[in-house]
Amino acid sequence: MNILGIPILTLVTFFPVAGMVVVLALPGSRTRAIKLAANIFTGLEFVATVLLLTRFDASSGDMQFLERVPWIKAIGAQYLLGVDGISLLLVLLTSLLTFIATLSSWQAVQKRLKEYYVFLLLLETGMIGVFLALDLLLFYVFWEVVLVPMYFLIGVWGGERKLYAAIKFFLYTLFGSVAMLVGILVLRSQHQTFDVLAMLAAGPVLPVALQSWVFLAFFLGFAIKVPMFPFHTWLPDAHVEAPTAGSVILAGVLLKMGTYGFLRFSMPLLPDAARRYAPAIVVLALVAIVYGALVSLMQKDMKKLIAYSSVSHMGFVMLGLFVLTPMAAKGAVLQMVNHGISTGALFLIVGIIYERRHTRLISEFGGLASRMPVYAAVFLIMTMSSIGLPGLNGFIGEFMILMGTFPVSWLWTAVAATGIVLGAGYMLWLYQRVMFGRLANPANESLKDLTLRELATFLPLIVLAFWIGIFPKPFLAVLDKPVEKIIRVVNPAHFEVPR
Amino acid sequence: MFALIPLFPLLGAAVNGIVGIRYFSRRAVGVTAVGAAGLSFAASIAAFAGLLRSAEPVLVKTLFTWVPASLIRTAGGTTIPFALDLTFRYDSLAAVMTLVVTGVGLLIHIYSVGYMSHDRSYARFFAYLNLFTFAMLVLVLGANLAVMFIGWEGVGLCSYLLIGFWFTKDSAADAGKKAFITNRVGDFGFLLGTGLLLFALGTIDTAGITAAVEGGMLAKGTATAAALLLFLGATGKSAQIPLYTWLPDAMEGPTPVSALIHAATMVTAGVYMVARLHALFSLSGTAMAVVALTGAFTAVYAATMGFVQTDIKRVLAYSTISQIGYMFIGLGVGAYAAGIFHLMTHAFFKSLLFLAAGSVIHALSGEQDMRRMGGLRKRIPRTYFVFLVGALAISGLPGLSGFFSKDEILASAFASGNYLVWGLGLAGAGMTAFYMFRLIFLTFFGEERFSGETAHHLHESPPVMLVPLQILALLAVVGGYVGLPRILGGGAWFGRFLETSTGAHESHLAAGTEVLLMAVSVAVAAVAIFAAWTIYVKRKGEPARRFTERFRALHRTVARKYYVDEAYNRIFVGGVFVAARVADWIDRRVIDGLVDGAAALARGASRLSILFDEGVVDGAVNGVGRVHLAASSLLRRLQTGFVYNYALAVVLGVALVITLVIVVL
Amino acid sequence: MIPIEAVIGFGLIIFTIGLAGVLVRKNLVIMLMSLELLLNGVNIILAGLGRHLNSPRGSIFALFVIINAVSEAAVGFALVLAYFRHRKSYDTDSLNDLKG
Amino acid sequence: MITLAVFIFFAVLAVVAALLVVVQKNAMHSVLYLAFTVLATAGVFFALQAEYLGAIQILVYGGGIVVLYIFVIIIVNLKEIVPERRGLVPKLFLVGVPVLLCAEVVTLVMRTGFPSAPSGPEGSGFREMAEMLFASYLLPFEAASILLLAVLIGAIVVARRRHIDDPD
Amino acid sequence: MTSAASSGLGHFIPEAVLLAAAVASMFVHLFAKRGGRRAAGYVALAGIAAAAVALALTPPSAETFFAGHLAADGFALFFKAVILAAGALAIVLAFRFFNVEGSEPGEAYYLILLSMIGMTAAVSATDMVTTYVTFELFAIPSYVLAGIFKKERRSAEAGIKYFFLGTLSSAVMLLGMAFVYGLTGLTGYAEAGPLLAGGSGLAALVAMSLFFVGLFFKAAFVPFHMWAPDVYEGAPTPLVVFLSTAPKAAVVAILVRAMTSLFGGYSLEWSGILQAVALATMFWGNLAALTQTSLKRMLAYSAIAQAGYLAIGLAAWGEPARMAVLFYIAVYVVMNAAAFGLILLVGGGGRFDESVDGLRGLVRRAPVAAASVLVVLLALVGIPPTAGFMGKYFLFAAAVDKGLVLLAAAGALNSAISLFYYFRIGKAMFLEDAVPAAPGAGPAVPGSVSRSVTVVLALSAAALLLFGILPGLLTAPAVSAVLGR
Repeated sequence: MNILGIPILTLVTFFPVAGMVVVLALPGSRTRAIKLAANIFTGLEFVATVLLLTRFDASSGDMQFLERVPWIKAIGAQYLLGVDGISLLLVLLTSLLTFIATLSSWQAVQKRLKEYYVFLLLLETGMIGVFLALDLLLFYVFWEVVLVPMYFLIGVWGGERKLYAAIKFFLYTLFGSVAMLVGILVLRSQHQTFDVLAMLAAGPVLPVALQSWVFLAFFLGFAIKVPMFPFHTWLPDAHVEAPTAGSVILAGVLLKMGTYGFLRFSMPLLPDAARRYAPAIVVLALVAIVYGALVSLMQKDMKKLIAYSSVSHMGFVMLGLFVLTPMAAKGAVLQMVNHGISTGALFLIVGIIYERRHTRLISEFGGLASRMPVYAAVFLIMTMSSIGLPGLNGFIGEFMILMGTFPVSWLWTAVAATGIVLGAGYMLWLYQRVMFGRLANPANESLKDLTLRELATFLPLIVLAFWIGIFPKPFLAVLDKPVEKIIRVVNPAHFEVPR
Repeated sequence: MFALIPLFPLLGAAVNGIVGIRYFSRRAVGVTAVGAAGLSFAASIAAFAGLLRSAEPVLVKTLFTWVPASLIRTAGGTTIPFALDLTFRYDSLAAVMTLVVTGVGLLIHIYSVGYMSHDRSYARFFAYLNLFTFAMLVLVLGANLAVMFIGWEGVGLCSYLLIGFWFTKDSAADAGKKAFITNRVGDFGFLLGTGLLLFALGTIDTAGITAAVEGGMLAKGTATAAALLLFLGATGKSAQIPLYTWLPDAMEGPTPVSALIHAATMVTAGVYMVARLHALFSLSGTAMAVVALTGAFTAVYAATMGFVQTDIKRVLAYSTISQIGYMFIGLGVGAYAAGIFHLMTHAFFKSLLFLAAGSVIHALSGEQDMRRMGGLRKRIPRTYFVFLVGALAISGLPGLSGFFSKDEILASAFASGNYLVWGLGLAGAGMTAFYMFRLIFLTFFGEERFSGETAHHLHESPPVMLVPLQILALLAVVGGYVGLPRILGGGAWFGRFLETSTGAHESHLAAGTEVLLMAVSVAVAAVAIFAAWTIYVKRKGEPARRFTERFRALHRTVARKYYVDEAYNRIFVGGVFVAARVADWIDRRVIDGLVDGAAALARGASRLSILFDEGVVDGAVNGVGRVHLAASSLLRRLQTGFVYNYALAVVLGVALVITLVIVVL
Repeated sequence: MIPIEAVIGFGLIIFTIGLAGVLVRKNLVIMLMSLELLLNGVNIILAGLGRHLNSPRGSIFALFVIINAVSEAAVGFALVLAYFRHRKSYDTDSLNDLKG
Repeated sequence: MITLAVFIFFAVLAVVAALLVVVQKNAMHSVLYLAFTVLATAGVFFALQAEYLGAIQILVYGGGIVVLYIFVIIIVNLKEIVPERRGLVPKLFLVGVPVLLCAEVVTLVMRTGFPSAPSGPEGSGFREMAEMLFASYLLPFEAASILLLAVLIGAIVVARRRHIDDPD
Repeated sequence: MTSAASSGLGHFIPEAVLLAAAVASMFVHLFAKRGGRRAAGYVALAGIAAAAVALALTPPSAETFFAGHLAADGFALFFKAVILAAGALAIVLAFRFFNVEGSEPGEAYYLILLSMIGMTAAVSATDMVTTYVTFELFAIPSYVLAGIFKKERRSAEAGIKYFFLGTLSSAVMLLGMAFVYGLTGLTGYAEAGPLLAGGSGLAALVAMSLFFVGLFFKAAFVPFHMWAPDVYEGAPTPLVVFLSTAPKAAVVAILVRAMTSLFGGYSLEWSGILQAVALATMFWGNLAALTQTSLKRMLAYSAIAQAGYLAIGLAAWGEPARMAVLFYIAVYVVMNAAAFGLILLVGGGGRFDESVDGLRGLVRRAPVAAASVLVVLLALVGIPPTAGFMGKYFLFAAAVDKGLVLLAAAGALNSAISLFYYFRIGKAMFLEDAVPAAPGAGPAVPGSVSRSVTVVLALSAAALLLFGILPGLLTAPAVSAVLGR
């Protein structure tokens, strides 16, 4: 099943580790070489993930490029990797955002470079592994591997309260993941395997009551990661303190791990429980949409604002997943990608002025548009992408989610749609306060516009934002079968032909 | 062919926005932008000609599949695949709209070359303007609600950008944001309406909706709900009650923008949308009544505010709101063609008025307050002339375009039997004539109230601005003849042309009644103009001043726009902020507090267990009688490393284990 | 014939006295002696059970316990002595250097 | 009957002596009572017909351990009387806990009682014991010898004033 | 009988080698002039290595030897390997420690060996008398080891505490053994077990409780743990490495043997006890560790908590659980040895410089050691891809398979709690900058991190990673040890 007999997925997963080894081998004094090596490796990794596309069969809903090696015989754990449309998109997003994050760190990171890139590369392996693993234990291993480098990225290269934020992030998410671990254990003891594919083939053998417990355990793990209201408070702290690249990856990829988990594991493996709890989760998602938007309005720190907007946006994704209709679910997956693009870009945008001014307080800025027109344009595009302007990526996802939700409940749709109004509110207000008005603060007088390197980091994101907005077909095409397959398991009633 | 129409402005916007902004000379920018608009207009004409020749009343062009098919479950209980194509549809309605948009747009582009010639961000302006044209064209050509929504939001974005074009001015930036967010509130309705239609019919293609509705597939209640939701979107975009407040503020933008976006095209998008979905609206009497009444009330209500404005552009802004109200009256009584007819004529004379006002402002070095104008008739006679033409057209002087379109609407309203609407419309007509002529008299008549400095620079606008004005003036005069009613010897060609897209609308009025109605409205307008002349020319505004003295509270209320802005700010913006503050508080204090509380709890438990380990047994033993000791020394006593209390713990543990085994298990 | 219950009861009483001694006393030497009492109590029980079951294993077990008691006494004394050199006291109240 | 009487005599003697061991203020006095206890216990062993055990008890305990105690106390001159300040209530508590534990064990164990000979009679005489010790229990015997080696080393290490080759 | 003993001797060459090494070490210590102490250490280390080789060459046997007193099954062999590893790690770390302390009690080396003989025999013991004697054989030297720095008051105090409480608890265990003997008339596990199960009820349960309490004490299960923080804090650090690991391994082996053969008929009851003990131990240990200021005390509590996870595996009877226990005990030894070893990194490695602050900025001074410690910490918390995770995972999985989901959940929760205090160390090493040397700081110059400590840490980290990524390397022998019996 591999391309030319090469275990391509293993290669894709562990290539960053090779980069990590190379960076480790370089002497710490050769900063340029370290930077270059890290950039080359993340760049090549992106190319490698794109190469996956060449042999990927978009018309199939099955897992592809399966790699299956026995791992721990004693408990039947396997090294099982596979990719379908959902994973593919997220892997591509991961490798792209990591590359961009690496690129954006060229100047932003000055101290302890070697460690920085080591952690960044390790992080990439963890994230890609999460999206590719089809063995629950293996999945868990990758899931946890992500925590440590992120902890250090926040803790070493973060802002003033980095220590607090780092440990809060670590503890909070660890609490979730150990709950998930218990869920995995129960699943395994029922199925006698970790193999997700085998579990799916076996069908829901768990009684509904047990499913509910496992679901709740998984829920804790995934919901904290998403983060769903009311488990979200680690996010603003982590985001605010993390370095730019950390925020980009955190928002762009890490949050998706949670929603991915719901879609890949909670829903198909525990369909009855998922159905049972779907309304409750939807309600939480709706609360998150409105609540996240409201709290965003009150933020004085740009990063914090965007962090809370993530809560709102991820609420949209959760809504899309748990109304259990194929359209909304597809929209949700696309929205994961969209959020990665637009929020990732927004964090980069904040990072750029933070790098120049060492503050992120909104009140410190104003009128930047006249000094930094290109920056203003990029910021505007990403703002519009974030608030779902048609023609840009955000719209497609939100539209599909709303349209997919309507048949289930008009009220949910209506509440979610208020999020769109509020979203425009806080984002435009942010944009106005930072970019518009008179250039009152003399510190901003000498601000430089984007350099070419900085522009280059944005370019792929802008292209993607337009591409997905205008011609999302290739993205949705790979999603179609796998998402529908999952929704069919969870919500067969949706597909029933009456009588 | 017609798919090319939006292409040119898009290219123009891209070229100017990406390359031109840095590398083009002013001339190159202008040529690019005007060229794009011109090519688009030419394409519109060609397409129009093609449509006239074509046997097919509707041309469809699918570019590509936008959102591939997903299964959705519809109200009928069936699960069907639903895909969204990026499709354009060209029919008579679209033809009219494209002609208006590109035609007026072209003129305004030309005008702007002159008007904006001194602005720093010349290329940016034209990029936005072209982008706007593109978005508007997508809106009118879009074959389904989603594609329409691209345009719908696109024009909103451009409006936002153009209102806030001079973004260093806080008021401009605020106005842009207000426009966008108010529109978003409307979008909320639009999206929900779209969702409802999709759920109910399984399609959001406009033709599909029309077909399904006419096929009786839609329950009346659903139709009402969908129509009202969509109409909420229309009120946002078209600045009707209750979402009109953004439009007067939008006058912060450059005047050509006001003319193109906030008079001629974008604000009529709501009208266009309702006309496009006429079948849906027609199905629901309630929705129709709401549309008509909203229009009628807006027409009068906005007109009252026109009475007291002193800013020349704001008068025109309220006038626009009022006139769009007229269009909705037409739509609401089923006379869709009449509504669109008025849309077209309004585009001519209102953009004329705005541009002329721009010319005035231009001449007075940016002065917009009518209290510092006056007597300009002689100073800038050409501008005065075209302005007068526009004012007469809007006031409904027989023979000018406004007369035909407005009368058709009023006649239809009368015919529909909704006399309240008709009455309001008639009142509005009179008020329109009054405030328009108040504007004219204040601006062009009487003594010169501007400063000498301004007078020194006073000059007539250059030809690049005047020529478009004159063309528009011509259109404002003759534009009505395409819809010349039968009673006046015309064939109502316009209505028949639109029948293919908006359906037939037969007036049941007797010829005599119709003539009588015309006469009444002309008379009302004439009286109003006369009144204005009396008050502002003959008596030099004295009665107005006295009226103001007498009814100070009333005047202030109207002048302050009935405090609606304040109320909205209090209730909605304030409400949201209160909610936001509460949410923020909850977030910091309650939710994060719980997290920190859990941590504190763990720490407390930790201290407790250490305390126990290090001698709470001893404490229990020795504690009696030692309570009087200070807490710290007690703590010291407790933290002993004695052997015996550990030994005691062991013994207790043994007892515990045995008890556990015997009793519990 | 000696009833087994009596022997076990007796052994347990000695055991308990030893236990109480370890708990109550603060004198390290006396605590050491109490430990000896503990082991003595168990030995009594073992011997009694050996007699009761007519089996030599009880005595054998008890023999090993005595060997152990000797070992403990020796090491215990050594530790007490070492400690005494620091404290010049075998009072457990002074044994509180190791605390939180 | 006589053995029972002998048993009771020695048992009472042992309990009283044991109690006195625990309650003495002076460690030296305790040692003397400990000697009493040990000897009384030996008497009990004799009554239980565990003559070998009784002999060992007298030799090892009486001749070894008790003498060791006396020697140590004299050698290091530990005649200090430790003042044991402890209130009555804590004392009662500290005594009560082991007593209650003992009571619990007694009641529970006695409820089932001990079966007479679950594994079959093997004989409990000196001869059987010696045979079994060297046949079956050779290994723990060897282990005990290593234990004594360890104790020897350990006691020397700790009790000696300084390490063999410490400079000071 | 003698023939049985001689034929069985072939299976116990490791013990013999250890004994020989102990004697050799002692003679080297006594008769070599200068450097004799260190030489004794090397001899001891060589002896352990030789014993390890002998162990590797010893085939498991299903028989028991010495009249049914010792087993030489895979189970015992596994534990012996673990104990050898613990001893070796302790001795290597001791080199460094004694250097810094400027005092080297050479007796420690052969006392460790003697204690190890007791342990290796105890894990094989299948008879109560043997268990008792070997138990004392490893316990008594350990009291001495705790107090071996007799000039240091804290060490002496630790020794005496350990002695009194250990003796007390072993007496309790002995009482339990006496009752078992009374109920069966026998002392061998395999023979007595069936008789015990034959309806003796309450008395057997009391006997079992008393028996286990002695073992719980040695394993420092809550509520028998109180000695542990004091003793670990007072005892010399490298010896704590030994005292906190090897005895626990031995005790677990004894427990497993007793539970499966002697008290096999009471699995419900002992599972109940161990569930309670596991819960109490995990929560108590972790919570108490949370706010400790002394690094050593914190790690002591952490060692207690780690033992709590083991109790989960013991509570979940059955072969997967036993496999999990074996896996975890091996991992536990490595983790804890490294954890206490990291104390030697504090400042210059001085004994009582024990606050976490001493580790600040370590990554700058000693990146390899810091990275290794990070891996160890992750393993202690139970984060993949370390063996610590796999070990916990197996334990929890075994519990879940037996329906003890809540117990597993509590374990998982605890591993999350433990993150907080473990990562105080990680934080100090990686996120904080070194504090400028305080006046009156230890003699060691910051920047000199002992190579031997680094080697031990790096090896531990490598092992933890290896067994975390490829746990099959360790599960295979563990499985065969469990099933091969």
